[in-house]
Amino acid sequence: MLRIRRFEERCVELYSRTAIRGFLHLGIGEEACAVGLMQALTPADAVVSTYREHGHALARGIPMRAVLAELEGKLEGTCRGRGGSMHIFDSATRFYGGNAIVGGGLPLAVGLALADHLQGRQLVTACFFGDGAVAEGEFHESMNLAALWHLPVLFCCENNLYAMGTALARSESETDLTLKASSYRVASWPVDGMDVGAVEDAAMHAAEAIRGGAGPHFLELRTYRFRAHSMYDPDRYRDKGEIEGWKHRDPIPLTAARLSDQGLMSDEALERIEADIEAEIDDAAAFAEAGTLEDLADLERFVVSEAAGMGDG
Amino acid sequence: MLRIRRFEERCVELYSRTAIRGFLHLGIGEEACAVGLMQALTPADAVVSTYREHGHALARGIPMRAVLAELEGKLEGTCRGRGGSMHIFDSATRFYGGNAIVGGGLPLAVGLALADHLQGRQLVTACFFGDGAVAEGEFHESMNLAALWHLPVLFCCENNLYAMGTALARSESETDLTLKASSYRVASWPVDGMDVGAVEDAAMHAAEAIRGGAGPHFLELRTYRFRAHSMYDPDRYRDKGEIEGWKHRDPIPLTAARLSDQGLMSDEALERIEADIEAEIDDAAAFAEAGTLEDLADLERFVVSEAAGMGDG
Amino acid sequence: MSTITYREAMRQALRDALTRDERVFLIGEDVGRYGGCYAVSLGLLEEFGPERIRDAPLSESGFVGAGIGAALGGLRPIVEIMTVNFSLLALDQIVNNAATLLYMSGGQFNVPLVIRMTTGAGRQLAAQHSHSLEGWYAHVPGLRILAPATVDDARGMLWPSLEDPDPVLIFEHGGLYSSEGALTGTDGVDITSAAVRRPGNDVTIVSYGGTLRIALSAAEQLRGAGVDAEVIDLRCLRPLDTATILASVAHTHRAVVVDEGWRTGGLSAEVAARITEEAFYDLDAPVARVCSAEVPMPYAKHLEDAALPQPERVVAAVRQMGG
Amino acid sequence: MSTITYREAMRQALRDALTRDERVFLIGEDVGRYGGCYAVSLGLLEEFGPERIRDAPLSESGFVGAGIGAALGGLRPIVEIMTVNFSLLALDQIVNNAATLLYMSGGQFNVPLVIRMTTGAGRQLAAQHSHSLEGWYAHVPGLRILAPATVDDARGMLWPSLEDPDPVLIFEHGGLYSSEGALTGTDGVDITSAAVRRPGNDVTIVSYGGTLRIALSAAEQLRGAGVDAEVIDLRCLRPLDTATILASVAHTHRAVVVDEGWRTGGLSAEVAARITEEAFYDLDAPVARVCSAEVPMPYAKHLEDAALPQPERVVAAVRQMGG
Ligand SMILES: Cc1ncc(C[n+]2csc(CCOP(=O)(O)OP(=O)(O)O)c2C)c(N)n1
Ligand SMILES: Cc1ncc(C[n+]2csc(CCOP(=O)(O)OP(=O)(O)O)c2C)c(N)n1
Ligand SMILES: [Mg+2]
Ligand SMILES: [Mg+2]
Repeated sequence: MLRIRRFEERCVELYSRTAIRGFLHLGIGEEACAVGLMQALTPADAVVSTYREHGHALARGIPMRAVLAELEGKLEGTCRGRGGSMHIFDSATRFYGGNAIVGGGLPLAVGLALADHLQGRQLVTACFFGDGAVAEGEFHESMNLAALWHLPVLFCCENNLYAMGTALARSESETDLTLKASSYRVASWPVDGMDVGAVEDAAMHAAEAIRGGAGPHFLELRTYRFRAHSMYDPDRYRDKGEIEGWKHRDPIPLTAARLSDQGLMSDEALERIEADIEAEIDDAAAFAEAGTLEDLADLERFVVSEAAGMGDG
Repeated sequence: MLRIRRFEERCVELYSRTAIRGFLHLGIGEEACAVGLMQALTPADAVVSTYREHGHALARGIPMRAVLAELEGKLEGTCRGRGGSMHIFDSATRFYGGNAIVGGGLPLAVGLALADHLQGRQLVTACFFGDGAVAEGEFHESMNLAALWHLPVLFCCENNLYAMGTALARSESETDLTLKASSYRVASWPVDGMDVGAVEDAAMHAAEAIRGGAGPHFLELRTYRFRAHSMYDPDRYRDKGEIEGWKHRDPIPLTAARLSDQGLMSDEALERIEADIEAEIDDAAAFAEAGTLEDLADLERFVVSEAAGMGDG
Repeated sequence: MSTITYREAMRQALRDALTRDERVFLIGEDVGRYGGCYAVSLGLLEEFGPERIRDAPLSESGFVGAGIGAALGGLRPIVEIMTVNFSLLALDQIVNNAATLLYMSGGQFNVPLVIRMTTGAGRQLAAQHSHSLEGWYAHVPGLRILAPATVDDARGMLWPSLEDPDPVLIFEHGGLYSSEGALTGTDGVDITSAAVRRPGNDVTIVSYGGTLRIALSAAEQLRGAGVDAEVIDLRCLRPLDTATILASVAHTHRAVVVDEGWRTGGLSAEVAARITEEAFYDLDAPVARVCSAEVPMPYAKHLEDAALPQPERVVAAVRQMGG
Repeated sequence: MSTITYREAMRQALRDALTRDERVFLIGEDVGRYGGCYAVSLGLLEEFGPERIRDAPLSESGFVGAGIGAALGGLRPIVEIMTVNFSLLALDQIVNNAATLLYMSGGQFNVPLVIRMTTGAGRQLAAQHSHSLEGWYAHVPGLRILAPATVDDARGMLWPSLEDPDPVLIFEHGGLYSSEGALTGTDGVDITSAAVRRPGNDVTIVSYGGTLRIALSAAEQLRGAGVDAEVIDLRCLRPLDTATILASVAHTHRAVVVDEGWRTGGLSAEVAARITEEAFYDLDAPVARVCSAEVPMPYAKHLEDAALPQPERVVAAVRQMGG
């Protein structure tokens, strides 16, 4: 979690230095969701994410160098600089993006799970989305399809209580999202998304059930974003007190305190971890900065597959 | 109900004589839904319907002549022959179609109710749709909007157990549709859609609550269509026994029997009604047949409003 | 050489693909139990079972997106959208995922997906069931758009589409299913080029899908009047085979495009613009367009007929250009 | 004469409309509490309250359809779709209901609705957030499509759009919001015709919305090279004001269309086709098109710049036609 937090903090710096551009959505405050969830997945499982996906990408094991190079639009990035912050993809870890259409990834997850199901693979597709996405028709269609066909999808709703400036209560007539899941006969439970252990336990439990053939599961990860929606957002719609209140539940100090209480981590160890992380980030930043730009002649590459050789346009 | 039944039986004849063309969807077996429901509406209320809407149109009070002329593509039809069977509209009765996109009418109903709400009118918008429409994203979005904004929509789901050839259980993971409605905090209850009295009671109850400001309501009208989905449908997907079973619950003989048991209708009276209906249908058929065709020069009329005078294309 | 309906040709193509490749499956509304809205997949459920002939609930965005995901997951889905009219509900998935994932992922994730749908008007189905929107799809980079107009193409286009590593959309004109033709082969056909369906010298009539019949009928009428028309069937609407069109125009010096879509901003505009860009000095007259009237399609037959391109209107357009 | 941003001009237009007509209300994602994704509606919630500045959940089809229904019910809704990219989710409602109800109902139900949305690329938002799909909407009979390119149009187009009894879509280019200009009036402007933004004699450059700046900048560069370009701003993309374009071409004999949409099947094809159809014998060269590269928009700046129309590409196109 600390690694993700520090990485995103560096992103803010890089954004103000204009090394990163476009939309940048940070998951600061929500790291426990990404980290806890990924514990339950095997390398062969699949992940579908959103535009707020740095944490998911790093926790899934995509090299930080490639992620940062992508954010800086470099050829060495995960997507050769074509995707940017909202579109990180990685075939090695079966990370299917990075989707900037709210709700747009949900049907993909259903299909990935269908492919596993039809090919007899005992895999899980974890699909992240926000509380805002629940209002979209694609949420509804995807929940129903997954449930109807008993597909191995783990729906991971990161409920941070806001969709941009719209609070959940102004977006949903029923704000208990687990009840919604139940209406599709999808097993669901709420999870403290600020507690990495709780997320891990719930994800393990759900993933196991899914692998055992119990069909889709839905986790409502109750969390909060400490920063604005994106770098453009002046964050006028939230009470400062509300934000401060949630900061008492910041998963990083909470986890650090727990580990040190249990005697599992000394101050020294923490310092060492901080130092290691800083070194990794420095290395990634240097790598990204030294990265090259895609040749302009390759602008039209990958509109269609190269194997096809049939061209487009 | 008998009037609707006989009307649609005549439609079948007219279809085989090619006076009616295109898609023709009959509500034979489902008449109690239309008739019962309309009892609860005032003339100022609004109705949004589907492509299976002859019954709704007639029960709402649109003249049979205009409906039949529309089905025959005549200028004297409700829509000058531009709409046909799937698109009956009538401003006099606030009948907003006739929609051939499954689920496409639901957001319209939300908007009509919003207009009433914002203009302080105590009206109800009744919105018909089938069990199949429940799987569409637009159902989900519309239910949420109506509930979130406490709008006066009466959602009338005609659950005839099939969407074309797809049985409800192969279309919904949760087949109790009232539970779905509850997940939006929409008050809902199931109704015997073959019992016109039950439909009327439920509709009255719901409409009253809606007028009183209780927000949207959802009625699951459990019904059945005795005939195929459309004139093109060979009806291969249903068991003949199932159809026969439901025919025992045909709302027309049931109602007739009840009325005669209660001494409210003699055989003679029934015969007279049959004769009156036949006369009305004959008259409508003659009217439609004698109808004229829109002038070809008017093909492009009503693409934009005439008042606008700004043209299109 | 056997005669066969277009519907049966499509069905053979489906059966063949399902037999040849275990990864192929068909998904869509009423493709199974009902046998397909236009009876194309009739009998396939019994043959291949419900896992591979998968009935989907009414949720176009959901099951089209699921098809994309399944393609990413290693399968070769054939998604049937009942008609192009309902494809609007799935357009976001097609444009923002299917067409885009390969590029956006820097070449990592291709989407080997086939989407089939019925298109077109002519059966009095009125405004919401009569669209011809294949021109919209032909606007989108990353998609291949096919329009089989003959039984050979109905039979032969599916397999090469499944072999294409990228998404292919096949538009089947609803008025063609019951048409019959001679099937000359069962192998895959070329899905990259247009075909000259009738050679001629005096004018080029460009058509595709449902308008090929109209073009051929117009050509017959023109023959009676001493005009020898060449008829082109585009077959592949994206990428457009401009070379075949230009070769014809270089020869005839005149062209009419026949398109059932609305005229403004339709595929006909692109074909006309391309011809003009590339063959301006070959042209003896501006390229003409015969399209649908710019109205939501009316139900009444006489109005629908008047709204749709007809052979007579093609003939008139040719005569007007002095061809 | 005051100078004002495009954003502020739109906001004034909204405020004015909300003040003038009680039936007007604004609905969309984050139009209220957040102040609008592009801060256009900032402050309006405080001024007009949550009933008239209505935040909608993420459900584009739902709230656009609700806007259509509200228009049927006697109101004058202004629906904001955050960006054109998300409008695909509402396309069915726009095409099959808003554009169609009047015709389908035989003239009974008009839909007095305004839909506003941001369009265009240029801010490194990548493939799913950079579409220019107004050309698609301009294909649909029954819709009026506007593209304000100046602060006067941003300020003046909304009110006449609300007075139009039929649906009007307003496309605001995201790159324009912070641009400044002199506001010459606050009355409604004409929403039916194109404007000549720079008179000239040697070549006609047709542009609209976000490409007007590019056209004007190209015209400046051309002036240095002794070419006197006339720049047209289409303003209304449907119905197209063909007369203004033709009058210009009759005079200059050459035309380039600059469009941020993809080239194949885009609005540029229609403009080129119309010019050629109507002014074939006036033209000294085929109409040229400068459009976006046919790729999903890449994130990296150098790639995005290369994909988008630039003044230099317009200049090159003009020079190539010997203009
Ligand atoms: C279909 C669609 N509509 C609108 C947007 C603009 N938008 C981007 S993020 C966002 C809020 C999403 O909220 P939520 O799903 O809760 O995710 P969070 O940002 O809180 O992680 C909105 C409205 C979009 N990207 N896609
Ligand atoms: C969006 C959309 N998808 C598919 C269709 C084709 N279609 C027409 S009716 C129908 C079944 C609808 O079933 P249901 O909602 O239960 O209504 P019913 O016909 O039973 O009255 C289908 C699939 C359509 N018209 N619209
Ligand atoms: Mg959120
Ligand atoms: Mg049904």
